[in-house]
Amino acid sequence: MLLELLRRDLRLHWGSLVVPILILGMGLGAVVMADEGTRLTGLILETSFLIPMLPVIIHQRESAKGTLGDLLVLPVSRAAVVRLRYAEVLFFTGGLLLLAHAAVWVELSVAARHPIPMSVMSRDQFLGVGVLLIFWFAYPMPLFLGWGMKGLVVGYGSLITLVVTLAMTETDLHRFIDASMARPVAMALVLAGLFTLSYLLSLKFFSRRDF
Amino acid sequence: MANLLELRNLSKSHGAFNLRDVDLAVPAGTITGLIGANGAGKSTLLKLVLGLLPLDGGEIRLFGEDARLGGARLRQRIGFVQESPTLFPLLRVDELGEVVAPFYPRWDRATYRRICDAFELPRKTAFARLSQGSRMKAALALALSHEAELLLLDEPTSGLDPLMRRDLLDLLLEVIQDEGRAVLFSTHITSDLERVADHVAILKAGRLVLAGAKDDLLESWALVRGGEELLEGPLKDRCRGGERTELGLTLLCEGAGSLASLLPDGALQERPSLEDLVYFHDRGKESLCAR
Amino acid sequence: MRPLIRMAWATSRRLLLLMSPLLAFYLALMVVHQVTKRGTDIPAIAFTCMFMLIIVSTFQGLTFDVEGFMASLPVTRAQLVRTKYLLSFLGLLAGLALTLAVAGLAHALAPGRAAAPTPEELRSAVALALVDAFGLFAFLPFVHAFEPSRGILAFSLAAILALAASLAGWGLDGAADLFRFFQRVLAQPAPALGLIGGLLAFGLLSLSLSTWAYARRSF
Amino acid sequence: MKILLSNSSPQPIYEQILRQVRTQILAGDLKEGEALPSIRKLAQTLQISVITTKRAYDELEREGLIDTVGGKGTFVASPNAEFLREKRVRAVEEHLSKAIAEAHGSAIPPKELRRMFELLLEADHE
Amino acid sequence: MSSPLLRIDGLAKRFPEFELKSVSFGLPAGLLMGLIGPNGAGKTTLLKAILGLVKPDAGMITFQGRDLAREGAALRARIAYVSDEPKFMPGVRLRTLKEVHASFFPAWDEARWKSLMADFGLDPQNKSDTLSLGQRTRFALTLALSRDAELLVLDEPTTGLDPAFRRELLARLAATLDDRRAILFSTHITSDLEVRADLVTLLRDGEVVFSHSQDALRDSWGVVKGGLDLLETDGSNGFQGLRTNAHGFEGLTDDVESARRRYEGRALVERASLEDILVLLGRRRPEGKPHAA
Repeated sequence: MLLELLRRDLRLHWGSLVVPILILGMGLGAVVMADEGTRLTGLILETSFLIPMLPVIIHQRESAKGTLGDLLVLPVSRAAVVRLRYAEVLFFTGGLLLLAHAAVWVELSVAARHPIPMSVMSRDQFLGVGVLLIFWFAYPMPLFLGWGMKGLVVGYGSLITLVVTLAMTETDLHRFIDASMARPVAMALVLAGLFTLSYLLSLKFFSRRDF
Repeated sequence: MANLLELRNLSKSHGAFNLRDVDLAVPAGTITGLIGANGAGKSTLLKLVLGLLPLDGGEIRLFGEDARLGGARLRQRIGFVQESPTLFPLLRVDELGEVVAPFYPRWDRATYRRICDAFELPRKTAFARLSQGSRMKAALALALSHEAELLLLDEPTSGLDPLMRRDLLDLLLEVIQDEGRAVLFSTHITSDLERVADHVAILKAGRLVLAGAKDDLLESWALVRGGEELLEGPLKDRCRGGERTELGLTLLCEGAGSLASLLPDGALQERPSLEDLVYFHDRGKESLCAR
Repeated sequence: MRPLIRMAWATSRRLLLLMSPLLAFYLALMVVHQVTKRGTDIPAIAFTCMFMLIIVSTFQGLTFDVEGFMASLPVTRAQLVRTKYLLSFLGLLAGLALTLAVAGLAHALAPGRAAAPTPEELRSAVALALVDAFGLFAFLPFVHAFEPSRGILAFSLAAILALAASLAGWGLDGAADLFRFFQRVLAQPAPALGLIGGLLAFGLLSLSLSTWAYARRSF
Repeated sequence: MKILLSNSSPQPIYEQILRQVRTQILAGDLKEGEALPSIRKLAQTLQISVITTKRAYDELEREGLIDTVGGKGTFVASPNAEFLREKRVRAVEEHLSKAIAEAHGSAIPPKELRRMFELLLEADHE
Repeated sequence: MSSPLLRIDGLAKRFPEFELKSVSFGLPAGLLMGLIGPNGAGKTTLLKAILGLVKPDAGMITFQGRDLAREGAALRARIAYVSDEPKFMPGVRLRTLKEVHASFFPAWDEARWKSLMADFGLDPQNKSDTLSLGQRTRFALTLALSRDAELLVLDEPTTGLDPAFRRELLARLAATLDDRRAILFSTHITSDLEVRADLVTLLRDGEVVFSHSQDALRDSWGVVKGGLDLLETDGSNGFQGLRTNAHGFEGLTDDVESARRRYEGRALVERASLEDILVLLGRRRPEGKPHAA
């Protein structure tokens, strides 16, 4: 069932995915030209603000155009739709990581004129992506699926104000980040736990909503 | 009785919907019903009168003047309701009245409030959050509150329940209590017209197929039901359309008064409803009544 | 015309309310930024204020299918076009006024840290307003000739072509310098008047073009 | 004035109005000189077309039952009962002679015409 | 009658502006049921509850004996729905919309879809945002009628459709009925139902006023038309609904036989059309008035 729903989203919403993917392409170009060291991290950080928003863009377009009813009238359960959104974010993020590696590998091989071993992301970078996924997708999603546009405004609004206040007050997060990076396995488990919790909350809020 | 509106061989090609040589007069003090299939050009006709669409051919005389010259000024004397009205989605129902009022010298705030209450419209709700029926009622309240002499309503009854339609017909009848005013409204629900319309105009594929006083129209046509023998007799050249079903033949014939003598025995003659007239006219004409 | 102005005000009032927290938040950020960092980027403020206010004044007519209803009111198409131009222009002036207010406020809050806006900065703000006006006069005919969404598409295509042409014509730095060009011209009074006169003429041309096109529109 | 319109009866609306107003005038329920609602007011109350009410009123006026004074409205005419009854009798005779002429036209012998008349009379009574 | 294909028991749903109070009725297979009632009576909410779009506060809906709350997804494979204002993703060709829709229904009948599109005058290459309300409804109908759905739930499918097409549509819908299928058809245009509806359910003020066969309805409900003097002498307690004007009154009764006996010769007593019932019953139940179950 998930496959048909994914195919449906791609066929109906490819239009609204073009713009984000264009931005993704520009991000790739800029990073590839960037200097050696920060290439991969730069790319992931720069575009992964966008990737978690893709499922939100699709779902919001579906409800804005009033076609959410058509989706829910199909022989699919509310749970299937929530699974779709969470699968999509993993699908898009996975796609991004592969694309990033490929871009960097191609650039290096071209520069070195012979194929070189693929440089795989370091553990910290993976965890970095995980943290972003939690903050930028898993936190606002239940609010969005439960209360629609209002929930989204609250979700992203609270995140932005958090980021702005941190930036304005320049609080020092490094100590906290180093501590968590020291215990990667525990952190990975925490991130996975938060992701599942967000899925369960979305399921609960979305199932009881009227359309 | 002067005609408030006269269309003289009106023609317009507007994408898929076009009109060809339409002549129509709306006399003061009457209600005229406009019926026709989807895409027959009803909305196009109303929009032409209002100057929303530029005219290709023919002439429109509004209150005796050429509509093209005094467009804006003449629109002060017209009340218009669009097919599915959008108005200002963000504004509340009472704000809509405030915003439209300055455009009409004879706007009457009390009438607007009275009609909104009669239609049970929530005055504090935004227009976009109203149901389709209530949006139509709000648009009607706006069109009826500046003593418009001519009302042009494009399917005002769609989305309204029978009770609300009866109230709308009451309002229209109240409008023409003043003999100087008239109503032209298009609808798919012919039972409404059957009750109150004085004149009826039937549009098919952009042409005015039938027009005239409703009673005369209904009395001059007849539905004849019978077997295949209907097609042998002299009835054939009176027939303007019909249908063959497993139960037998139904033919729409002209000149109901003098049909009795032409009927083969066992055939039934009935008065058509407006819906029958629209449904059967030109239907299966080639196969059934080819002369 | 007066009823049209009142209608435009009533319809965009709620939109302004919706956008005012965003605008206020942004301006506060600007003032704080200026007081703490001493950098005066008046043009940046000006650009956003004007852009936002122009959007609001034309916004109401573009997004919702309101033009059909407006055309059915007892007003001529010319009046509708004039109202839209007037509102956009008011948006522009309001943006300029807001900019100067922000600069003034910053100076008042911390006279030591944020210097009073120098004539040079004022000139750049006005120059930016003129660039916005130029863009506006080029944009509005598209939105009147075509249905809003198609109009915006057509305008952006035309804008990209114009940019490409100017890039090819004056090279990389020359093209994007309409703003600096205006700044230079505004320096002396005579050319400044000439520029403003030229812009006004362009505005009138744009207005008559829009009026001509809007009369032919079908709703 | 009592008017009850049935939408299931074959008779057209204007005829129902005509018949009901006529019986009320002849029966004296509507007194001489009594004002009747205007054709527009009646159309509004009964929710029907103005042309329908106008047609009924024109017919009533032709039968001398009501008369319309320009500007002031429509009133029950001042008939003497005798003159009215005689007018009604003449109208019935007219219809009968037309039926007889029609019978000649379609070669229906008088005996069969009389039988048809009896049959119609009985049918009307039920 | 066999156990109903669709059964609704004590369905309740409270909204800020109105409420569905314990609605119950059954729809046996092989029949077309008309759902009528004034605006705001809760018809759309009821239909959405059947499709799982609205979650009821109480009550149960069973289809083919299975509980819709639990097996909604599986049962929706056999239920087709057309909403009162069908909306489609703009800028997409109708053919693509069909393909996306069809991929969820193994029993999709492509040939039938093509013939329906031709009959309804729709071109699969058209883009969805160029369609009028009438065309959008027709396209939604082609999707609903082209798969082996056993229950058709149609919410005011005929608004915006002209009289000729409505007549053809009703005939076509009736033709699809067999002993495995049923149709639930909500509309304001009661004349469409007078010809075709086997059963009629009237919903008013969130409650079922009656759910009968149309023949039983036509035999029991009647309209008494009499003079205002009659109203004084006999009073109006026997009537379910009443409307008066300067020239007489129209009283709605759910027992036309006894009304005929009671008013013999003093008033006109006729069968009530569905529109008469709706108009005379009015919008809200007058307080304290018992319902005809």
